[in-house]
Amino acid sequence: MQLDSLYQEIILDHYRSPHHAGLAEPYDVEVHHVNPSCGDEVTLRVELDGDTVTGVTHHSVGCSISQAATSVMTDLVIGKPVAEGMATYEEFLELMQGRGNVEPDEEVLEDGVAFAGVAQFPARVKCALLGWSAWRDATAQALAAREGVSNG
Amino acid sequence: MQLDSLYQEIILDHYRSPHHAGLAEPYDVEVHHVNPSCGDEVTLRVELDGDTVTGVTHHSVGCSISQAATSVMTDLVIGKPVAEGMATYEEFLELMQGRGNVEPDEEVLEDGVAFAGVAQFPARVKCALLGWSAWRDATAQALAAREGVSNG
Amino acid sequence: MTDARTLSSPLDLQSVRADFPILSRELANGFPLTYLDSANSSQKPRQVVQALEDHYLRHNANVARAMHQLGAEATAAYEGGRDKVAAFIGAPSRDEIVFTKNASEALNLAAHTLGASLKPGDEVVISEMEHHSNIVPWQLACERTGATLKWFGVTEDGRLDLSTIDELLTERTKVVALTWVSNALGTINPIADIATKAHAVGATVVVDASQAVPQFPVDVSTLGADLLAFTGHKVVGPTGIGVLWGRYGLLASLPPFLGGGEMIEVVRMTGSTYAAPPARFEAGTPPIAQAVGLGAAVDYLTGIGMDKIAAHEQSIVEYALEGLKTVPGLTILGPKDATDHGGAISFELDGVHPHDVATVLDTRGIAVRAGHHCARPVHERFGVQSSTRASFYLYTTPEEVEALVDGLGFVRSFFKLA
Amino acid sequence: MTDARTLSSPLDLQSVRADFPILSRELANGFPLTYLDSANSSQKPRQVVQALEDHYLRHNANVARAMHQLGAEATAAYEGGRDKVAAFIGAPSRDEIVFTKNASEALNLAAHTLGASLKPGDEVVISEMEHHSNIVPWQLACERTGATLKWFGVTEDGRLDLSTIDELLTERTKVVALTWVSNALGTINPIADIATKAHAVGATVVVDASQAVPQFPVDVSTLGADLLAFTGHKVVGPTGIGVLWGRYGLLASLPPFLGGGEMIEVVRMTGSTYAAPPARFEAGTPPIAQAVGLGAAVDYLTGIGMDKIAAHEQSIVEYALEGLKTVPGLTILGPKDATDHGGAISFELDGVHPHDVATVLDTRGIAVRAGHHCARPVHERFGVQSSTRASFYLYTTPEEVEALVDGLGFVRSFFKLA
Ligand SMILES: Cc1ncc(COP(=O)(O)O)c(C=O)c1O
Ligand SMILES: Cc1ncc(COP(=O)(O)O)c(C=O)c1O
Repeated sequence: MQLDSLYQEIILDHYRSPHHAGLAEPYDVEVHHVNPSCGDEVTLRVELDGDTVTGVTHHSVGCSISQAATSVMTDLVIGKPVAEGMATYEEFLELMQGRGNVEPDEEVLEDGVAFAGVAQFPARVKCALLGWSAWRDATAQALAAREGVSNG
Repeated sequence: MQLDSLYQEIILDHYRSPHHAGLAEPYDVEVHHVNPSCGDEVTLRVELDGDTVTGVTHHSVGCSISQAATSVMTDLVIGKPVAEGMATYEEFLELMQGRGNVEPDEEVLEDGVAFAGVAQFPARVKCALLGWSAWRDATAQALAAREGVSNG
Repeated sequence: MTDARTLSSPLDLQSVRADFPILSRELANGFPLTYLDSANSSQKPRQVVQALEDHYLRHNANVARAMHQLGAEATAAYEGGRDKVAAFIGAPSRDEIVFTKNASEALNLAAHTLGASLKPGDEVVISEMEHHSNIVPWQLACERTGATLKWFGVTEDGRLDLSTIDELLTERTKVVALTWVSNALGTINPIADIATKAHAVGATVVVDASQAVPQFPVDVSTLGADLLAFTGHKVVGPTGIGVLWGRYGLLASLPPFLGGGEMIEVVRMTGSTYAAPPARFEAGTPPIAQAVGLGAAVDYLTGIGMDKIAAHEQSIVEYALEGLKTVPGLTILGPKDATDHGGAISFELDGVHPHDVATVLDTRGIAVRAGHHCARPVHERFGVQSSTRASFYLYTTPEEVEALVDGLGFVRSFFKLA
Repeated sequence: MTDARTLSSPLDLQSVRADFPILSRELANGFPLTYLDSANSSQKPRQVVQALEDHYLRHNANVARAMHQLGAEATAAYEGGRDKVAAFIGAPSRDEIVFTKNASEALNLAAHTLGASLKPGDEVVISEMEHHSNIVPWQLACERTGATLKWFGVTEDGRLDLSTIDELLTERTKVVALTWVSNALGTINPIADIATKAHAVGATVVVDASQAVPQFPVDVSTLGADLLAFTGHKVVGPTGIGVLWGRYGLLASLPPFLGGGEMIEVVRMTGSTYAAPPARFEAGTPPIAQAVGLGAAVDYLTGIGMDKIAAHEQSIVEYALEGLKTVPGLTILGPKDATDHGGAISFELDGVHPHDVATVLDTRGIAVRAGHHCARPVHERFGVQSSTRASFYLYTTPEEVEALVDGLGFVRSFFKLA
């Protein structure tokens, strides 16, 4: 349980100036996710163009880990196909649940590798996943809504 | 825990031919009491004349202890002032809760002394009290109803 | 002494019994304990009590909300209990396991949350052999909503009367709530078949598995139930915990039941939103240590093997049915042979009230249950007010069954029937 | 190290701490445990765990319904727990003690049963400083019945805002449900005075005493409450048990809540009648071992002396308030002096999110809580999303408070604020 492995400089940087913060127009879907056990909240908007994530913006209230993780997530998914974003999520999830035994792939996770230390603080894993769960939910809703339209 | 102290001959006699069994007319109040944990049931009717218990009849379904205790109770209260019956109840209750350390007074409890052994079987104490609780409830209701009339 | 017969059981009973210290207790008058009341509550192995002790003295803290090391340990222990229970009953997902305080709360949770969409004209179908905990919640739900309660009858030999099933299950039927194994008769009901018919008319199937989960391997993924309840203290686990399993899609569609900490998403004075299952249904501090103990309990049963426990139960019931049939004046309530028969047998003894049977047996250290066993309607069905019940578990020996049979002989002679 | 100050406490802390083995645990990196999260859940003394162990391994059986020797022992043990709890809170009768699974169930029981007679136009009054468990049940009851939820606000210094009491409490007010001690702010509320006013308009008074019963002597016979809830795990007792105390006359007038075994009188398929309190409200197998453990817990506290525990809490809170005021950038939420202040202090540290405060403290073995502590509305009231909370109990030492204060200094330096 080393503090410096949790609070890497990259994390504190994202926390101090989160990327894609502030809710932007236009957007396809907005969701509000909460970590009920601690109260962290994120409001998140996604915009898709076909199968590509064109925009993700957020307004977050929460700890350094949840805010930084949301910020890093936006960098990782914007401009990518939805499927690639989902695959990145799976890899991030594996890292978080690995209790420190998973070697992160910097090619895929970029700044996300800084969260490797979080896996040793089980109580904080949920913080790191909050933004991701909001993005996954919003994206799924956006895809479903489009299907509804194209089928309807 | 001696069986013979529980199942005294007097108890088995009352069980085999309970006194004042069969619901009689007329009556002032009828109550139905149940021992929910084992299912024993008694329907009991009381008739008062002034402050005197003139009639108690019952229909009981239950074990030897509950049926015999109800039978003995009718003998103890019929023809007596309500207050005396209540006092007898208190004495019987003390015996039941005494865990075998209370010496019963045969003058007061008559056949009821046979239940002294029940006090050593905590699970059966409720059985011995079922008929008494029905009688006390019915009598209280009868008195209350009369007050209501004389005041009203 | 009855003639010695043989029992074929896959269990090493002596080593099983060594795990349960209470079974070596000596009772009044020097009699050893003969515990034949496991359908009421099972005994606990040392392993379960040690898990509780270790948890309280080394890892105790509140869960979820606590962010410190002890909190993480307690959370892992509590959620580990959920994982173990999920695996034990074959739940496709750990999030399908809701911890309650007992089976009764689980069934009330089902009746309240399914009840929220009931209306006059709707029907709820139960049976005459239910435990009160699977009757009263539905009576109350029907009172609240104006829905109608219907029920399967019971045949003379103690089976569900399925001859009326096509009249009973109609498009008005919204819920079918049935016990898998009757705690009073021992009957094992054909849940999967009934569930298929219930689903065909669009009803939700609730199974009271309080007497099933202790006795044989359960796989909810193939059973056909939508919700299933059982209780910790009957599976060698602690009191104070029960389980409601539910198909995730169904759970996610149900409204909350109890409100409070942990079950919420956002609380504002003007209104609140609720967490996803299972948290939605776990208001307040959950039975943390009890989930740890229940986890240890199912680990223990799995270690022994639920298939072996089922085989043992089957043998011992057969053995007991045979033995009881030798007692003059004894009538068995419910199925008289061991086919589809769980580990409980209720009976009447001519001329002696069940409480008196139980008390006389108790003076010889033999613990059985007397009364209606929280199943008054099925007793009424058979025209009796109460019965005596002997019930068996993985630690029950043939010698204990012999002690019962001999004890019943003594009861008869004590009451001058023999 | 902060300058050593003195604490005047009537407790022999070393001997108290010796009863709680977990307090000598070593955590990660060799730090000893500094447990400052007792308002979340208290630690357990050996005596409580031994009572559980002895019960499970020697006296375990179901209660009430079991007529054998073990059943009698288990029943005496369970009902003995009820006697002890009744005496502990000054209940005039043991029948006024209902065992639930936690305080949240007790409050839901109150909201459901009192809720049964609410109708549109009726009002329920709570406060902005309630725990979610005393908010959500009333929100749900109002949704079910069409009654209106109102609430006391909270003043800038964290007290109930009683300036609006005469507008709030009117003849429309049917229920006033308030916390005695705020788990978030530590505020002790003047329950007796408010109860008098509430009774004057004919309202029923429900008190959430979850943080009160652990901390000072409670006498329900003089308090003025009609119903009062608390939870076992915060009074050094087990998880899985809570208590609802109620005036007997009121309890007897309330409809049942959960249905099932034990709470009934007669069950027929066509309808059921219900037992008298407390059984009416205890459906299913109750938390038997937990009641035994809770009995041992209140015995333990009584042995130490609740008056001494209250005096110790008072000293340690005063000590902690002083210490925390020396930390730069620290703002205390709620009352800033020790008058009418329970053993919990929440605070903000400028520039560091509470979760980060808690995590950094945790790496030094210091366990505090971060978040909204299941009291989101009062955080919103103060314009914050969350806070850090340190809470104390009979085993808390001044050295632990010093460790917290030093730890907060380290937090500031770690985040480069100092
Ligand atoms: C003031 C208050 N009320 C209610 C509760 C709920 O108690 P439980 O979680 O045991 O139901 C708590 C503790 O969490 C509390 O602090
Ligand atoms: C068939 C059945 N259902 C429900 C229950 C209720 O379980 P609990 O008392 O643990 O709530 C029992 C046991 O008492 C039972 O045997």
